[in-house]
Amino acid sequence: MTELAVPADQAATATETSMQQAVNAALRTLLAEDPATLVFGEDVGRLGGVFRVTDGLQAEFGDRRVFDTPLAESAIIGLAVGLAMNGWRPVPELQFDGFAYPAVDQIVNQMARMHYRTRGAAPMPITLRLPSFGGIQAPEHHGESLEALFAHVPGLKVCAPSDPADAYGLLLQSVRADDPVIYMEPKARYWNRRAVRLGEPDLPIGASRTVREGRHATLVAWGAMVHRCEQAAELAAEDGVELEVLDLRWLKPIDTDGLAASVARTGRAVVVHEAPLTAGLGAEVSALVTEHAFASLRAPVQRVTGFDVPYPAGPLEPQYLPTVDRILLAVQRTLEF
Amino acid sequence: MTELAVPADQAATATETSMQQAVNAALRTLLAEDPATLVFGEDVGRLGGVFRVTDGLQAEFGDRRVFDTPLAESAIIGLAVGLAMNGWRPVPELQFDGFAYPAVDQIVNQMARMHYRTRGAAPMPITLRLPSFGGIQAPEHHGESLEALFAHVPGLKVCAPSDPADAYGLLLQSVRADDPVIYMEPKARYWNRRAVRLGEPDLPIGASRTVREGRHATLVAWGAMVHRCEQAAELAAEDGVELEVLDLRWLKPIDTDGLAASVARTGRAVVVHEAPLTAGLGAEVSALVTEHAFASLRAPVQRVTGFDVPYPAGPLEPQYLPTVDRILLAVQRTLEF
Amino acid sequence: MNAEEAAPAGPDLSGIPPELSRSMYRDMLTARLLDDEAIALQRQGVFPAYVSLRGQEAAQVGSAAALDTATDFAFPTYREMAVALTMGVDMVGYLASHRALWHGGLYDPMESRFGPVNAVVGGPVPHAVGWALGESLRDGPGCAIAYFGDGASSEGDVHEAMNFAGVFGAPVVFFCQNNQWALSVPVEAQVAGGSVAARAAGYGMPGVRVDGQDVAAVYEATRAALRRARDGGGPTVIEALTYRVNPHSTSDDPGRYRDPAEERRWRERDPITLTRRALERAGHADTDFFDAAETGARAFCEAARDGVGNAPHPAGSDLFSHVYREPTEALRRQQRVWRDEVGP
Amino acid sequence: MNAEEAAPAGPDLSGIPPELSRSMYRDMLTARLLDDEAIALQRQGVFPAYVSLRGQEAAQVGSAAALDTATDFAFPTYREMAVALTMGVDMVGYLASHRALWHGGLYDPMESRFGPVNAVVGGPVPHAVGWALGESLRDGPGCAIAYFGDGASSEGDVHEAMNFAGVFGAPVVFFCQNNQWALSVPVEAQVAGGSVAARAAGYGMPGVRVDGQDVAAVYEATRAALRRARDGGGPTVIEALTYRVNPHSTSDDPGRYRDPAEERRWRERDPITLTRRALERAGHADTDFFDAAETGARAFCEAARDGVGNAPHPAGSDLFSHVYREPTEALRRQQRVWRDEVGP
Ligand SMILES: Cc1ncc(C[n+]2csc(CCOP(=O)(O)OP(=O)(O)O)c2C)c(N)n1
Ligand SMILES: Cc1ncc(C[n+]2csc(CCOP(=O)(O)OP(=O)(O)O)c2C)c(N)n1
Ligand SMILES: [Mg+2]
Ligand SMILES: [Mg+2]
Repeated sequence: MTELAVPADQAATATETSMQQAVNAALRTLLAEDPATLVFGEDVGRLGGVFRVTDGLQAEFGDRRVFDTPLAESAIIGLAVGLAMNGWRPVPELQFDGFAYPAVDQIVNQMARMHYRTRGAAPMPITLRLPSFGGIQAPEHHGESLEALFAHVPGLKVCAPSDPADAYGLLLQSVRADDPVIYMEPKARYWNRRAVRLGEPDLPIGASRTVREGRHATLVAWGAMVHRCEQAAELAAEDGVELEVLDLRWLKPIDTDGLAASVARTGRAVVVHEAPLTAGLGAEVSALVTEHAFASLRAPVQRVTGFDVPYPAGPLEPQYLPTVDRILLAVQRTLEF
Repeated sequence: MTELAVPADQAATATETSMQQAVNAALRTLLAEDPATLVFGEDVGRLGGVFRVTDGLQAEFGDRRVFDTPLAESAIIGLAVGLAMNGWRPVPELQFDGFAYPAVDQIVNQMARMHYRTRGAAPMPITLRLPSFGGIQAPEHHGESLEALFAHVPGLKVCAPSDPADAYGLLLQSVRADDPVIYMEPKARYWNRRAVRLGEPDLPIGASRTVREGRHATLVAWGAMVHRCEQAAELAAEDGVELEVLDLRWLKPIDTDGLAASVARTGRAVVVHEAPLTAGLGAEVSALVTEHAFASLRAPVQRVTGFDVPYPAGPLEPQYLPTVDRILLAVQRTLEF
Repeated sequence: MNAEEAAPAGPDLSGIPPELSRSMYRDMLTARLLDDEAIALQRQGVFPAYVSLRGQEAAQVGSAAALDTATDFAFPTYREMAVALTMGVDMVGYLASHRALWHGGLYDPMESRFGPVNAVVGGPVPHAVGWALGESLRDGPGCAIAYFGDGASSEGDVHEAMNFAGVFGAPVVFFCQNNQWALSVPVEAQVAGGSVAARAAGYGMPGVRVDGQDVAAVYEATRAALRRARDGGGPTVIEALTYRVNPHSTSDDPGRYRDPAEERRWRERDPITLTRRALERAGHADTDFFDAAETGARAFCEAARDGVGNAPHPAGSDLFSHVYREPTEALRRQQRVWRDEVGP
Repeated sequence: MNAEEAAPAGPDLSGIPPELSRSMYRDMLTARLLDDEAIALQRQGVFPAYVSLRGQEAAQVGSAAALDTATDFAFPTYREMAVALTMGVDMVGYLASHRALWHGGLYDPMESRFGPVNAVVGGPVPHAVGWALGESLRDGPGCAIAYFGDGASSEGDVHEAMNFAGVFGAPVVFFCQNNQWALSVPVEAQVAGGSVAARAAGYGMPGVRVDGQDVAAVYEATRAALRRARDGGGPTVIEALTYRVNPHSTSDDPGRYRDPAEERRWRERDPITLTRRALERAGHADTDFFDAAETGARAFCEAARDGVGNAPHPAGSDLFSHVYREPTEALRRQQRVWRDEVGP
């Protein structure tokens, strides 16, 4: 399905785990450990979700804990808000990124600020699972990147895993957190397997992860673009350019210190995301880096992003999404600045 | 109503015009010049709008051209999309910023991309008027700043006037444009009068306006914050610091060249907005300035913004909104960097 | 329905325990006086704005009196002051919302089981369904009630909520106060078909229209709906026909859009007068009671007025206190900026 | 309603001009064969995915045949291939959407008066109301028709659209294909009360349930609704009871959620077989006609298949071409980046 080739060193073996399996396993762990946890959404029950992420959960935990809802995104989040106020720990799914838009009012005006509105009286431990981003040649509205929208909303926390281990750990963290979290699953990475151990979260909420160390420039990314940055770093290494790859993981709060520390070492940064350029989260990363590492910064932060156009149909997808080439060109620009 | 005092030099006189009057006059001009123009929304007809911005329009143009709708924001924008496809030029109003959230799906998934989706076949000349921003001690959801959300959406154009003359000119431009435009009216400035001539747009879509020239740093703002920047510049001038004040006017497209040219002269920039800091449009301005004026930049772009908290109730509003003091502190930081 | 069509006899209290009918009267009267105080506070500049419920006291008190405040939960919009009062909410905390001290009010919505003031028309209705579903998932005894207006019924959220409630059989009552106006738009230009109760059939649930000036009828209808919900019978829509006799809010000017004669006609069907007469007719109350009720209400209102007028402003640091239950370092940094540059 | 409850006799064509009944049959058959071709194209990897309308041909063709393609306008979702065909849409351009060449398809929606393919369930329904209102504002003759599913009926947009249509008396037909399933969710877990048509009464408009396998009944119901709308009678809801006999899409696996016996029962009420029998019974068509229809349909489908298979990929620069009608310099700059770093 995905247009990203599985690198040879990650070829599937029997013991390896895909992100889709990792999320499923995390949900199983969470449903088992806390009887207040509920999983619901469109087609998550009997079908097990269009990506089979909730496969088997209804059979295992029953249709009171894992259930299908009618097709209405706003009500799904509204339902979660009411359930949370009655002591539950809801983990709703919205089927695709582009279908989160009908729920934006309930997300922004209700879920994100109910705790604030009630001066902390109303608990709001909701984790919204949102299959996100592009790269799978899907129909319209199935390839959107909403992180900039959500990161701007006070009261929300936002994360996006880039591999199965993080998918597992970040979901445990998100659901156990007593605040609303938007958990964005990169669809394009659902089926890529890695030999990883699924375990407890390794770092606190808000911490980034250095995927690869390097000294000439820092690549900053999240979700599926982390893997693409790794590919770029691999190629650059052949030319002796050592790129650090930082997986932001948390898009709110952003790990400002981690970002600044890396750029303080490398002096250069390139941020990569799928969303359109203007007012994308890359702008925030650029601003933060400039604010916190200005003295070390030897070139303006480069942004390699989708263009300011609606997410296109299949054949145009590779022309829209940041390519390894574009990342390397940006690296070159920053090195030659 | 507004907590911004009317400066003495702008005290009301009989011939002066408020922004509320300017918008009303622009709508009158537009309804008169093009019989395809329609004005509709909640309470815009008989009542003339909660801010009286549409006052008298229904009486003058009839209830086919100016009409009330039921209370449903998503349908208001959906209605506009259908009307546009049938040859009309809709100018819907959503009553307050915070009530645009229920319409986000129709705005993002439909209005913004119908032209693209149909490869240019379907005309989409819709101007969404949105009373916006804070500063009037209003109830919850009546003080939101959605520009970052809208500026991120491919297919939209976004503007925010800061004074009556611009309100008039920008609205003519927005409604005459054959693309969807979000026109954000700063409520806090509705009643401030200026002796201005209401006339044809002076500059093309996307052009910023230099409100005040200066050479030590550039203040960048839009909407009600332009006036606050002017106040800051006034005070700074007393200390011999000459601040340039740039009114962005268009938040998409942003006047990158104008920004870069100003900062190339001043070497320093402070961007001011009401919205929360993280992933606000200030980040985009900061990134653009850094990208296009890095060599001239003598300090990181400073952001003076609302905090990452839900827009607060009345007494906390002055603590949340950027103050003249905070702007001047940022200027000082950038000068001393 | 217009003012005249309603039963002229007024409330029939024969099915209502005398003590309950008296306490409903007391709550209605108190709400009326408190509403007057609130309007006065707005005129004095203490409140930036206020939304009056005058005329809707029977609809609010009658429905709220049917709730079991130990188990049920009410989800208000912004005009439900008399519901709050009836449920025993701290009224200083409630009015604090109108003094703009805190958007959601300063009472504890979880303890009082009366949700925070919510300015999004239609927005809290799905919460009521979620809360109710949550109750039935644990086989709990509680019901939820969602308060919303005729205008709110146009919002997609109300439809989605009703459909969810129907599908899940959730123990929830959709209580629409059809006060004939949504700001400047009359119900006939708002509600296609003219009746919110009539929508219920389309979701396979009962829809009841009730005279919203008749506190007994409202109480009975709500009680029946709650009983049905508690017995596993699922949701009900109740549409209480009433009237917003005052402007939409203190900033509004109804002279622009409606005939004062209509207001006058409805003022004549004042629910408090009707209830008082019914109490007298039923022999449930005498002059002493009415005098005491008025004295008590006045004392209550004065205390609430003084309480809200003297309530301190929130601390500037409260901007940051409740954003998260588990605060982030990023927000703490911003709080430090605030402390250094603005506050405390 | 299940398969058996429907009238076993099949369509009664007595009220339908023979030529029309024949052309409806031709369209249904062509749609069926084209649907098969599309599924094959998906299996061959030409289409990334496809959503089959098999079983819904009578609902789609019968309703579309009632439209006046000179004045009316149809707003589809994503499963309305047979509506497009009946309205004379360029089918290569239509199928291009499924080949992912362009999300909205490559036909001209304004000229064909069949809106772009729209993947947002419920999303286009308010557009139909806007279009219809626009028509009545200029006293035009046209009507709009909105196609949506049983699942879509749960969305707030559908409610808001129906309410708007009722309030404005807009000339629009809400045509719901209740195919019993919304992906994996059966109608009883989706539509509270069980009937989308029953919602209509709550908006003060007629709601009609019609056997969606009966092309004549669908045609008559749609024609009546359009006539009513054209005469100023306002909107109508039509619910055509039909069945999605194939998986939701080529990526779906209905074995996980429904009983194949149910599919089989509905396959036996195949609308094309029923229509063929009815044509024979009515003496509207003979073997020659059926042979010719099949030959014609096959030729049409082969041409469409080859056309869409051979259609060129969109140019990379098309990413930028239609974002605005009045392009911005900012976007032109990005296009230059694209040209330098990616394309053409
Ligand atoms: C979603 C939303 N849209 C618009 C508004 C602005 N607004 C506030 S009250 C009101 C009218 C509400 O009418 P109704 O639901 O009948 O309640 P009432 O005021 O009559 O009690 C409007 C349009 C809002 N608060 N929320
Ligand atoms: C707003 C929205 N939410 C979710 C989806 C994902 N989705 C696509 S089709 C579908 C089921 C639709 O069911 P129905 O409306 O009955 O139409 P049918 O597929 O049966 O024709 C879902 C959930 C979507 N396309 N749009
Ligand atoms: Mg009302
Ligand atoms: Mg269906």
